[in-house]
Amino acid sequence: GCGGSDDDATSGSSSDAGGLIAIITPSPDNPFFKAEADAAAAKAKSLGYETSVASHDDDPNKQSELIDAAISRKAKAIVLDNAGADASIGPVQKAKDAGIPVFLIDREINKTGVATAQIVSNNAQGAQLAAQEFVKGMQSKGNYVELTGKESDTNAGVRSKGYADVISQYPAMKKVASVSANWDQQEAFTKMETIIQKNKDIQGVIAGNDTMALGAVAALKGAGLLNKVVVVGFDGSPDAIAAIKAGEMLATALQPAALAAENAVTQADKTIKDGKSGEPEKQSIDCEIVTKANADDFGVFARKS
Amino acid sequence: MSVLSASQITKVFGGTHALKGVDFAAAAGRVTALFGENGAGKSTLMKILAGIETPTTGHIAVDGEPVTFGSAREAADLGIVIIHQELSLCANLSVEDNLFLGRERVTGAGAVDRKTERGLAADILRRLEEEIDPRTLVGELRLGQQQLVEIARALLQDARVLIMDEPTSALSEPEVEVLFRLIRELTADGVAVVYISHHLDEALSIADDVVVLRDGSLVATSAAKDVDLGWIVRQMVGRDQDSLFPERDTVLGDELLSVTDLVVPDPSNNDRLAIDGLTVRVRAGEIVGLYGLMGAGRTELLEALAGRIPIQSGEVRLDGEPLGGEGIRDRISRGLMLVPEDRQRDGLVQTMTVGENLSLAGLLAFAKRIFLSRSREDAAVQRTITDVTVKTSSPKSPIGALSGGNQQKVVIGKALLTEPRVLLLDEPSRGVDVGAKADVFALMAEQARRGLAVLFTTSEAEEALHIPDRLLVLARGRIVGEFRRGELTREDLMSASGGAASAKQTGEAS
Amino acid sequence: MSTATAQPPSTERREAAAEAASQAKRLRMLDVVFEARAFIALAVLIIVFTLLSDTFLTVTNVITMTKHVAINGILALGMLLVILKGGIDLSVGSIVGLSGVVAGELLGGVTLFGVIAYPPVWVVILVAIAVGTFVGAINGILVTRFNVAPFIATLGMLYVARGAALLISDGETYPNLGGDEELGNTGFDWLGTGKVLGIPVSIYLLVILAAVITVLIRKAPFGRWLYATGGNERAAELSGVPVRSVKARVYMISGACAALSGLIIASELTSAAPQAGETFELNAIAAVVIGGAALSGGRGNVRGTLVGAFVIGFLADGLVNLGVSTFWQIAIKGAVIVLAVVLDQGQQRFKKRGAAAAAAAQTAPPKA
Amino acid sequence: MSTATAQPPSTERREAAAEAASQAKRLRMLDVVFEARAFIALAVLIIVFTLLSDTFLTVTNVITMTKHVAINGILALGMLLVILKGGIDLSVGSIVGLSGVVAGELLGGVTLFGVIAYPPVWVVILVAIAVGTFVGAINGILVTRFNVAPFIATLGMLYVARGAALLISDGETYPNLGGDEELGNTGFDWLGTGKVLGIPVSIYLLVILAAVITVLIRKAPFGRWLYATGGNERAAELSGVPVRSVKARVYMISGACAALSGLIIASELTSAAPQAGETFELNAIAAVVIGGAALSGGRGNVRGTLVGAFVIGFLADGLVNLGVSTFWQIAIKGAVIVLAVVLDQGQQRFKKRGAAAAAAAQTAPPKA
Ligand SMILES: Nc1ncnc2c1ncn2[C@@H]1O[C@H](COP(=O)(O)OP(=O)(O)OP(=O)(O)O)[C@@H](O)[C@H]1O
Ligand SMILES: Nc1ncnc2c1ncn2[C@@H]1O[C@H](COP(=O)(O)OP(=O)(O)OP(=O)(O)O)[C@@H](O)[C@H]1O
Ligand SMILES: O[C@@H]1[C@H](O)[C@H](O)CO[C@H]1O
Ligand SMILES: [Mg+2]
Ligand SMILES: [Mg+2]
Repeated sequence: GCGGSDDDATSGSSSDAGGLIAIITPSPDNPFFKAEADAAAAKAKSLGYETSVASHDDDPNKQSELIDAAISRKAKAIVLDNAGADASIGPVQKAKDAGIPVFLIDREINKTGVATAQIVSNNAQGAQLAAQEFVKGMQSKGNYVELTGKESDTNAGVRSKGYADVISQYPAMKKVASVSANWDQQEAFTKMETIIQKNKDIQGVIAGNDTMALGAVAALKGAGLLNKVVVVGFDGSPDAIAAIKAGEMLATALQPAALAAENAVTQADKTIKDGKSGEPEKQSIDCEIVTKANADDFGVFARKS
Repeated sequence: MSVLSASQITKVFGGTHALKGVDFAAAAGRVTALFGENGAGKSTLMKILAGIETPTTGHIAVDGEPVTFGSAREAADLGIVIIHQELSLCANLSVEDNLFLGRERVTGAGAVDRKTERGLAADILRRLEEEIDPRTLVGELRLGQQQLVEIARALLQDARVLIMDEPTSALSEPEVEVLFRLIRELTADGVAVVYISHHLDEALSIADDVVVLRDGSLVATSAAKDVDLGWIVRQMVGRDQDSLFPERDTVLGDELLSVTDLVVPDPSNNDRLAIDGLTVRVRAGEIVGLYGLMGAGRTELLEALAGRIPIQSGEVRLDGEPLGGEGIRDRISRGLMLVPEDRQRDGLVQTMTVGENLSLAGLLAFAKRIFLSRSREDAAVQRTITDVTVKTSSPKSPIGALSGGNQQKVVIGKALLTEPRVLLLDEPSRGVDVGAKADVFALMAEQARRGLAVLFTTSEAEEALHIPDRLLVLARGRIVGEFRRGELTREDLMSASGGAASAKQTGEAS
Repeated sequence: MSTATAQPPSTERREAAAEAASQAKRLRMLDVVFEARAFIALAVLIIVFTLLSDTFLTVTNVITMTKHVAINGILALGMLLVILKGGIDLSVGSIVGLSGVVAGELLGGVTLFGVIAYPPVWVVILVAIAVGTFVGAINGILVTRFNVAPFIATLGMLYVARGAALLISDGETYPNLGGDEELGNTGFDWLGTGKVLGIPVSIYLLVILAAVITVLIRKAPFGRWLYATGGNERAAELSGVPVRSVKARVYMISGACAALSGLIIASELTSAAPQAGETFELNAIAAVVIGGAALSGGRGNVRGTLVGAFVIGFLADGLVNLGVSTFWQIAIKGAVIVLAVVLDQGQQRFKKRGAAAAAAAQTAPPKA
Repeated sequence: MSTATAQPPSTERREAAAEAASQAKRLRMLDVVFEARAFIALAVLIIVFTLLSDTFLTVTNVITMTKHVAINGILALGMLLVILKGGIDLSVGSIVGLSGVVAGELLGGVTLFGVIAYPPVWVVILVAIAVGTFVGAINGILVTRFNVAPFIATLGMLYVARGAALLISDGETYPNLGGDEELGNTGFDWLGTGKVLGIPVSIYLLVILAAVITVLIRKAPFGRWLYATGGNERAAELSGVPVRSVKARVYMISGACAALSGLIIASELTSAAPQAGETFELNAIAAVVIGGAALSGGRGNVRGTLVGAFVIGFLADGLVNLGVSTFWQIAIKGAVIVLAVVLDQGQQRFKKRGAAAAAAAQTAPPKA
């Protein structure tokens, strides 16, 4: 064959005894991913690993190249919040073929048996909680708008479906518009402003994540509608929690992002040392609903300890 | 005494010694004419005097005081103004914008004072007897008018020294007369004028003093009244003007090109006809000249024949076969090729070598299936370089390294390499020095001798009188006179071209 | 229109000139119609959307859409100057992100000698704009001193400025830019959310900027220099136009405009993301070109650019209003850009004919 | 080198010429050093990364990095042709996405008269490349027939092609492009994941394409026509160069290259996302320009472009390998682009001096 000799892999190329864990996430402009990456890196360091943190910016090709780089560097494990449920299968397989276990967090891929673990929030359960809170806030009636996430992310669909499952039980609730804002704050802002022009008579906005919810809040505020409209998001980002405390948002479903990331690293450590993680591939962690009543109990994507 | 003087000026561009220790002076109230071949260093010397280039060594003095110019601006502030050889106008701006560009008249509020500017612009154009609305875009003016705007701009600057580098290359004879009258007015006011032109007779007629440069060195100075054209040419080229117009015997063959009732719309203005019912025949071995004033339609005629601009009606036959909608390419392959008027713009690819330029039009002749045969190409290029006497160290030299005359020979060589039967040349001697001119005419004669039909245009009466076997005078897109060599005089020529044009004009308007 | 005639022309000449002049006039009138091309495109858009949606042509919706237009419009005005001089500025989108980040950083307090100081909002705004201007200045230096092609210089700065924004913010979004009463740095949100007489502040900013730039390029010598530099740089230089400084300045102005745009976005969202403004440069360029400017320089104006920005903005919002899918929006936008420019080519060809007729009207016939 | 002199030169002339010629030679040698500038940049990168990381210069890593380079390299080769003719192609990134989508759609089966047919992989590949070529052809038509500036024409197509990709796929990613044994359409993944002699197929594709394009532009008349068109379109036209067809063809080739790149990506990922290839055009342009080509046309070559692609690719991968943050990567990339071009400017100026010296060597002194 070609390339470095195999014993390289055991001796390790870095000075760190534990070797390298590569952490790859979407862009940290969404604090959710930042929290994930930080938590994973901190945990890995505490376990004696060297880490590399990189962002694929939701570009599958870049993700593929980052995984190649991790393979080249003979990483011991990869912790990945992926760039697309279908587009990530190949690259994850590639890592697996190179003998590197991959631990997916936050987002699933559409295939099992490739990644060692897929640790995701229980999006369906979280969506149910959020939708229930939303319905309550709207007093089971009125017009609302839904902002959905990136199509390539299964979470977007799961959450949207979870919302619909709950809300459809209330015939007095009417969805007047539904657009994708690609998880993006500014896009949500602009689109919400335009939608408001068309539908002045709205009482609620439910968004697939908090960055979009915050974009909607800014637009509603500008239109002077914020006091009449309830906004619900998903993620439990610190900014959203601040907005909840300020009465600008009603609720958000908090994903324990830090926990998922830490679990991923712990299982990676175990896999590196024992050859298996001892956990099933698909794991889900329940979400928690954050409202004004309990907002003080939460920190950065986690319940305060 | 001299307002502006320069001593021991040297200028080196990379490895080129453009000027080698030249002394020069311009006296108040006098016209100093500067002569020299292409590349002799005339423009370079003037650019140094006008602060555009800095001399490598040497000194400049104004009113006897030594000066150094940091920029053209500083020279202009001392009253040294230059009209550039190349037009330097902004086609996208109006005449008045151009006239005051860089020296705006401003109001107290700092805004451009359009009213004042427009008034001044109208005044200066009136003095030049050119009735142009100052708001017209310069790009909409014909070349001669643009050159007048360039002159007007210099006149607006209250120059003490006015340098004119080829100011008349695009002007008609009457326009030159107006300009000369203005120059006389300026010198009467004490302005020093430096005048450069390849129209030697014209320059000599306005000159008080004569200075000749050759290959970057000063070779002669004299009072204009003491010298004649022959002397100037001898000083310029270092030999007699013997073979500029070679003697030759014409052997006429078959009719190769026949143009009947050709009508060509002006491509820049479809409502005007550039060529208006023109009939011409050229036979093998024959050289036919086209003479006319600027805008007579010569360029359009040749471009239409070459396939660059569309014709409206009429018939063109090449070797008896009619030409229809063929493009430039097909016409070249059928043996018709144009050497364009503006070699920088239309003739040469500056990013390519001498050899690549030469073989460009005839490239397919060297293609074996889809590949080029380098050896055949190189051989043909080498042969052409020798045939047209291009002076170059190697076919691989960048084309920009050649002098203007040699570049022109490359453009002609490129055409010859396609083995044409009919050769069209638009102003082949424009901007080319005396020596290269002689070479170009010799080439044309040689091609005719080999049985080509040659059709060329010229704006120079001397050439029109001596080169062609037959001369056609064009005005407003029509032939207004036809003469055999030796049949006509300079005066005939002038009255044929100008007179016919104005007669035509009158006829149309009434 | 007065014609400056020196001597009374002869009768025939006058007649011929008059005839040609009248023809030129006819053509010039048609030309005005064509000049209104971008306007027509805009009008068509408005009519179509109004027919299809009864919430399109309402006062509030128009105000909202105009507010959206303002962001791209301000970028486009800076871009116009760069394009007029024959350049291009690909870095504006990144400057949008960078200026927001700078504002976010400053509003969060600056630590000086161990003490955290909270600069007032006007200082924050000035510094952010200064940073944008500075990036523009680097573009200018690269173009004028190092002779780097504008496309490449500003492409490089597209990455450098974006990298800087990400590094300063560590990739994170600055939240809560509303400021704090106690720290005396409130008011930043006014820029993006404030209203005067019911009209958002950013619309005023657009209008003011458009007016300033119009005056700058039509009344001040700078404007003439700019058009000259774009039309024929060499000629401008030989005429004593300070070409380098003109070029450098347009990049600086463009950078400043981009920074202002970035501030408005950050203020609107009361948060600043380092990724803000990605690909905005394309919209700005498209607005300028739809507005009739030539990428080769020397041709274009403020009015056209504004109309171009409105075309792009109203198109996007109108399609959202109609509920047209994002995908169609993208494709339609591309088609509109190309179409607008194809129309413009038609106009230019037309203009030439008019111009030629005009030239004929004033050409003195050969004096025999 | 033989000198074609009409008349035998005199002794003094010969001496002067010899002196000047030797100077020109010295300058030309230095010139070669400079010509290697992009190579030097690449060498410096490789040395630095090798010193800093012991996993950089391993055979497998170099192969992996080269595989990454292939994607941008293939785009860049198409872009080179467009830039040589003095144009630019902003639509390539969108074509990357579109060709993947087309492949995904076809591999999923085409319904003809109610029957689902599964075209074999080679048909899929040909159709996808044909679609890329078709988009290029539209670019070409816009540029040659409608006189739209290349920047704008291809900007429009950037949106149109992206919109098309999104519409065809409905925004979704095509999964499982591996095909199905039963349907006889397996093998698509070979393009991106297959290896021959341990080397990925895409690297062979890059090498073959580079060879074909080198031959095309150096041996075939087309190449000479291309350089001539880029150097001076008017002169080329008057010399009988089929300028329009040359121009149209380069856009088509560029479109085809982009489609090939898109196929490789889709094959590598065995899935095709309509968003694939966003902003790839910038990397391709950067590679060509770092490789010494002039955006104004007529100057550039395949070797330089390849080196440019390697500089960009190795830089990105090397920084990732070192664990440098994405943010620094972005900023450094911008700096490298600018730096490479600033160096190139230096080289050009130098070259000019060389040319002037060469000219001096051959300038005939007055014939006394
Ligand atoms: N900027 C430059 N760089 C290099 N060489 C130059 C430059 N300008 C002029 N030269 C060279 O200097 C020499 C003198 O050129 P110059 O333009 O002064 O000649 P000229 O007498 O004005 O010729 P012409 O009659 O053609 O206008 C020529 O060999 C020319 O190639
Ligand atoms: N009376 C006129 N009115 C408007 N435009 C004119 C007029 N006469 C000539 N022109 C323009 O001037 C340009 C030069 O004319 P043309 O090429 O026909 O003349 P020419 O005889 O070849 O002269 P030259 O080549 O010396 O300029 C053309 O573009 C033509 O459109
Ligand atoms: O779950 C995450 C978060 O909700 C984020 O806000 C967007 O991407 C999703 O995958
Ligand atoms: Mg000169
Ligand atoms: Mg002519």
